[in-house]
Amino acid sequence: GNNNADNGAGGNGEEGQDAQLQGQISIDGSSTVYPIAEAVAEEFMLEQPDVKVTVGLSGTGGGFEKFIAGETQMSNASRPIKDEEVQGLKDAGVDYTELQLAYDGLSVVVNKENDWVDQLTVDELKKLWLDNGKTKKWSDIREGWPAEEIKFYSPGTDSGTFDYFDEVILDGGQIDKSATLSEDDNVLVQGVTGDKNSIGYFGYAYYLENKDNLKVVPIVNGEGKAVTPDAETIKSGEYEPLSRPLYTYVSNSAVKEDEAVKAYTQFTLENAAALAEDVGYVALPEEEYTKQLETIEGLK
Amino acid sequence: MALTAVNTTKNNQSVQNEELFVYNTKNLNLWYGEHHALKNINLGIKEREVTAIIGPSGCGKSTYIKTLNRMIDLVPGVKTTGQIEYRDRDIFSKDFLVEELRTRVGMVFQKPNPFPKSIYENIAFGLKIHGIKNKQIITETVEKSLRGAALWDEVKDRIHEPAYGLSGGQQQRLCIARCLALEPDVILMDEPTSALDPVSTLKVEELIQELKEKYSIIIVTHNMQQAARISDKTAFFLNGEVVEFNSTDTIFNNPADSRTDDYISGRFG
Amino acid sequence: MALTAVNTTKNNQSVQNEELFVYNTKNLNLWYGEHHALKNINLGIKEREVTAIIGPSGCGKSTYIKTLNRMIDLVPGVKTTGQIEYRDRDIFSKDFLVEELRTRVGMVFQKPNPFPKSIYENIAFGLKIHGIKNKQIITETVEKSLRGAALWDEVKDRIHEPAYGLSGGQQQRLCIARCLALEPDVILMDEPTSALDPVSTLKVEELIQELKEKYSIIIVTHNMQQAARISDKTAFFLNGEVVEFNSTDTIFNNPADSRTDDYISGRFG
Amino acid sequence: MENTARVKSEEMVSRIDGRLAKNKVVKGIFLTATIFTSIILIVLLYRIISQGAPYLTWDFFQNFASRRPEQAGIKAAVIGTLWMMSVVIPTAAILGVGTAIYLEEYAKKNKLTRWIQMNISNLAGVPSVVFGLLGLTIFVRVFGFGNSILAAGFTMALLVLPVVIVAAQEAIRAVPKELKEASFGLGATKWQTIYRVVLPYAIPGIATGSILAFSRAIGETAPLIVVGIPTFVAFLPSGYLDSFTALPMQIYNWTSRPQVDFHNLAAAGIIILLAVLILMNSVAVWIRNRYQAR
Amino acid sequence: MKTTNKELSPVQQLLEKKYNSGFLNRSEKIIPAVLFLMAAVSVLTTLGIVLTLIFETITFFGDVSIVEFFTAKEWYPFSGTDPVYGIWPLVLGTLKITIIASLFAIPIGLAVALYLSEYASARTRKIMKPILEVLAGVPTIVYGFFALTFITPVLRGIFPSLEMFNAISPGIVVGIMIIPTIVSLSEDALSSVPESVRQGALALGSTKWETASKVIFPAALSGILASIVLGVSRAIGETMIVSIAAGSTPSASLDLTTSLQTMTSYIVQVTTGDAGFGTTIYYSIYSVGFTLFIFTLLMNILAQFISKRFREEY
Ligand SMILES: Nc1ncnc2c1ncn2[C@@H]1O[C@H](COP(=O)(O)OP(=O)(O)OP(=O)(O)O)[C@@H](O)[C@H]1O
Ligand SMILES: Nc1ncnc2c1ncn2[C@@H]1O[C@H](COP(=O)(O)OP(=O)(O)OP(=O)(O)O)[C@@H](O)[C@H]1O
Ligand SMILES: [Mg+2]
Ligand SMILES: [Mg+2]
Repeated sequence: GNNNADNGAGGNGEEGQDAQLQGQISIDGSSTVYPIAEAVAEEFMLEQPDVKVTVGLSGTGGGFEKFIAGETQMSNASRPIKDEEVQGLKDAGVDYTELQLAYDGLSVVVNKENDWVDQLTVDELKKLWLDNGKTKKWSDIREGWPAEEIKFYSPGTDSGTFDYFDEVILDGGQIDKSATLSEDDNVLVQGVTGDKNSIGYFGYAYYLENKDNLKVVPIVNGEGKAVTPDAETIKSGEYEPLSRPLYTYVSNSAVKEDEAVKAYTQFTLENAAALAEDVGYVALPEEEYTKQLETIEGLK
Repeated sequence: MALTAVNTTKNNQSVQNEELFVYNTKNLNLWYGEHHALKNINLGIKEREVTAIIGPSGCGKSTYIKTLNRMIDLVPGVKTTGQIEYRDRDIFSKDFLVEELRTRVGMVFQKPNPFPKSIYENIAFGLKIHGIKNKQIITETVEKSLRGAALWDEVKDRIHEPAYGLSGGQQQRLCIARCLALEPDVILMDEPTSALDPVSTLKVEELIQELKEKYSIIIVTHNMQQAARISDKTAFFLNGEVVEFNSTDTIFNNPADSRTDDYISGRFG
Repeated sequence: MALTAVNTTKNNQSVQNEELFVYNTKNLNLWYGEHHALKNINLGIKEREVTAIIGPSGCGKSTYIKTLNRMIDLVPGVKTTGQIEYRDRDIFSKDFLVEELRTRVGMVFQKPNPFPKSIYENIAFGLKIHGIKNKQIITETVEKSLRGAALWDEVKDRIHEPAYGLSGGQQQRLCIARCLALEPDVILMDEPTSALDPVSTLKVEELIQELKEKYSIIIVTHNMQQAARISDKTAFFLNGEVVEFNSTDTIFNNPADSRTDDYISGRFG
Repeated sequence: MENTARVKSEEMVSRIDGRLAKNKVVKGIFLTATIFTSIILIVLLYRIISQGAPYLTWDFFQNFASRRPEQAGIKAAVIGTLWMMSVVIPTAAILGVGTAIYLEEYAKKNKLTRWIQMNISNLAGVPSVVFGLLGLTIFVRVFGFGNSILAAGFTMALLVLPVVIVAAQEAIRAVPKELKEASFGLGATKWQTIYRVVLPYAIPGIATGSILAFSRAIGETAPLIVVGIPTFVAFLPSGYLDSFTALPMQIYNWTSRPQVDFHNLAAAGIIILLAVLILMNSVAVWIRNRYQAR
Repeated sequence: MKTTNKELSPVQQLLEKKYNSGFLNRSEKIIPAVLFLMAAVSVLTTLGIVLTLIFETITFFGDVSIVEFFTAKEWYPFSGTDPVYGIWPLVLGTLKITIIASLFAIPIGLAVALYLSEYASARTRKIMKPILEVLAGVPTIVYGFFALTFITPVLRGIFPSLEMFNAISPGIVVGIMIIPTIVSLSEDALSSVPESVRQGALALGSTKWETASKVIFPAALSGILASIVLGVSRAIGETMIVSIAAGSTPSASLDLTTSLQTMTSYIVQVTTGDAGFGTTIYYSIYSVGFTLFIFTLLMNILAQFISKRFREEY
């Protein structure tokens, strides 16, 4: 990173338009965060064509591996960093800053022909998904529901989505062992669409794209209100506990030493809100971005 | 001697004095694409005779003999007109299956082409595909055929070894044996002895003499002496045409066409 | 005639009456694995003579001739003892590169083996690998060699067409031409005419007579007449041994060994 | 005895109908299998083409990736794949044919050779993901190529190498020994014989087998993911140590996006990928015809 | 005629010069060494793979007992409470897919190869082979979605009890994917059997089928086996199709109608997923990779053994 910008770090949220930066920025990590990162990179390169940004999708863990090895300056994550990774970064001497970019609302969906499920509580969700060693029927969950065997569709156990669901719904317990797991949310969409007695959950964007073929289930939140996921309810925090933040981790030294990385990080925070919504995620409240921007400014 | 051979023809056929053709070729023409390789061939081949086909390289001998059992079908782009009758059946007709034709008409090729199998399996092959499963019959036939091809003594201790370990000459004799195993009606031979030494050649020639008691044999040869020694009739081919076809005696001693004479006496070129 | 040939040897060699050997084989033994294929061969082959090697199939003729230019090296598991000298140089010695040996000693094989290239390229091949790039020399040599092999007239219009389009006989003559192109000192021929018709055979035989003015020729043949016609010396092989080696006249008319007599007169079996 | 012979012959002939019927049935089965396979493949292709064809606009070729499907293009991936293949093909072809020549023509038939041989055919079966792990360790890290064209190209070359070797060996083995003899007989050295006789004769076979292998390299995703090839690259590489992206990465990413438009773009990407394959195959067919010996 | 050595033809003069200038160029000696080095690359590759896998595998077995790895009947590495690492369900998943794919692809592949080499016209062959070769390069994700969105619904139409994710549909599609490999390489092996051998059989009155099955096929057997081994290896190593269409549920049941996970799809799941770097799960992929490696090794040893027994020279 040799670059020549001197005023690229305007604190007012406007980029230094006259400064043409150069350099290379490598970003890798979660495929869930990828669409946002791609959008940011795309926009950024319109303004700074000489900064070559690349975005990969090696998964959160794979991204951290590269981040630790110093091969990337930014690492996308669909879950908070894990202890092992913190340790790895420490051993490698990499200081980092955690940034939140957007929310994803995990959407619980059932088949279009399912006319009995109107809403679910967290407890019901837990009862549904937690493994009890037996096959479950709808009637086991709530009286009056049909005595048909439930088919479960869940993101792969190695995904941040699963991790989050497991944590907030199952308290880290074992997911129903009969559940069909798949790495690809599109594949889950297919599964739920094809099975009348199915239930599944996945990222909000996937529900949004397929809402004509699926029925989304309102989830009863802490205040006892059944909430359907949408941009409003996710952003406001009303849709809980199933909305989760998406992260990116940036190397402090890269920000400090490389004007391009710094400019890029600021650009990310300034534009994440709009771009996230563009690709099907939900923006954080405005002040979250401002706060994080200040943190970056502080990295001198 | 040639004439006596004709007279030995068995009288299980009703009309004895009528010409008895195993093969009757009528106005046969053949093209390889544009190349007119056989021109208006007319040949009647008698039962239980040895018919030799001679002629310079490239004159169409192999082509003709391959047409007789329709091996020529395998060459793409070949066109034929005219007729060939095998025992009064049109070999090009739909009703006459090539498989039947080729079972009745054995063939020995110019280049030895044993199967990549053991010596035994090479000979048993023909029997097996024709549904003969009796082990004893097969083993007997293998021995008989190998003896017939003057090969038995050389290979009897290793008939279960790969045929490709044999020398060129041995391989060719194996191919003859393979063909004999099916005891065909007619045997086509395309220079069968060109890879054999005189001793084996002699044996095969003797064999041919013996075989003609039972079979009709058509043999392509470059060896004039051989043609003279073993054949009853000789056809002389030149540039895809039959210049002369007559008893071997006549062809060699009193040819009608001067070109035949030239070729036979080595003046031809 | 055989003796006159020897006398035509030019006197650019100092000692004229000393035996002048191009090849001198001393106590050669050869095994294919366990199989003892050549047994204690001793043969002196004179310059500018045609030496014929005859013997029944499997007696080791091809093996011997392949040893002379060390083509036998290509067969795995072959073991030799004894010595072969080519113009007083031990062909098995490290100093004598097989490539040089094989360039000086041409070879024509039993089965025609043209390269899958054009006729022209087949003959140019040898020149090119030896670094001869001059187009004019190549073209001249191609024509000369084809003429030498009595093939020019037949192929002159299509020398840039694939060699595989030629008939068997034509292919073999092409292989002879290919070998002639390098103008070797000695030419080894393993039944070179067994795939040729008499006319071509005659031409090749004439050619051999002509070539021996310049080259020494060793020829394996099954054709006794051929050996008698063209060779000065004849070696009779049997079961891997040299039974008799003498002037062709002597071998054919007055053999010392009764087995030779038996073989030549066709009584052998 | 004469009689038994005749009877035998008639008996044989009498069985011909049955054998022919069998032949016909078998041929029918084979033909059905061929048609069945063709139909499946046609369905597969039809689905891809009908889905992707409308998206094959000029912009699609001209644009880099974008979050907006209507603006997204495949330029970086196509160019990147071509760059990568320009590493894979020569590397794998030279190493593969070289190894095959060594094994077929030079190596003694001893334990070491057999062991090398064994090792090659085993490598052919090692899953591509594992090659990805290898590439990551060796090329990206140890050699320090980073996630560059060179690193990915070498990884892919190693992945396809065993197939190229095996194909080349088979082709070399199929060269008639008479031809080699002819060449040696003219005093050609071993290498001249190999170079001028064996290789030209074997090239059609080598080309066929290698094309299969190279096709595989073009379509492989897993090793690229593991090596860490980025997906979003909005510039063209200018050297072999530059970052790049490749067609399967882009396609893979598009298929996993929620928006249907991206799925259609993926189909369009697949069409491009097939077009690249067809181009490569045409080259192979051309080589095959040019050198066709038989 | 020209009889003395003094009157050499131009060709002889040039050759004579060559003899005197030393016949061999150095390349004859260097080339074998260079070629040997090339051959060494593939050995080094194996070595690299083994080393890459083995260190991380050892780390993994520091956390998980090797006995559990081979004897436990469950594979639940993600369970927060008590992760179980028993490789069997993954092996079983791989076996299911491989067997179904082989049962589907080997007969069909060989049938197509035999059709093309023994029955079809030269033109058909010329058209079909390149097409098949192109299809061999279709990215496997495409086959994956083909399985999920086409084959599975078709099969479910016939067998309603079939689940959305199952072994049969991806098994068949993996089979479809390896058919081009088997066809193309087998066809090469079949058509390299010399024509004269084919003629020998036909001249004895054998039908095409008899010629093909009794002579050509055995003669080409070693090449055919090689193509099958390669195809089956690809089936074992196939990742994307299985990840997409078979689900990712490690299952120890023999049921073919339910979701499963293979060794490869587990590796890809973890490498593309969000598991933490340096965790036991992360190292587990190396142990699975190593198992997979041993697996393909065993299969190859078997194939070598078979091919040695059936090799016919021609
Ligand atoms: N497959 C083919 N395609 C085109 N032309 C061919 C083919 N086979 C043979 N010919 C040509 O047809 C003519 C006759 O060939 P054929 O092989 O019948 O000759 P032949 O008399 O058997 O010669 P030889 O004595 O050399 O075996 C030759 O000119 C030959 O070049
Ligand atoms: N590569 C080989 N391996 C083992 N044995 C062989 C090999 N080549 C030839 N032989 C054997 O060595 C002996 C001599 O064979 P050779 O080919 O020299 O005979 P030949 O005299 O040329 O016969 P022909 O007249 O049939 O060509 C034969 O018994 C043969 O079976
Ligand atoms: Mg012929
Ligand atoms: Mg011989």
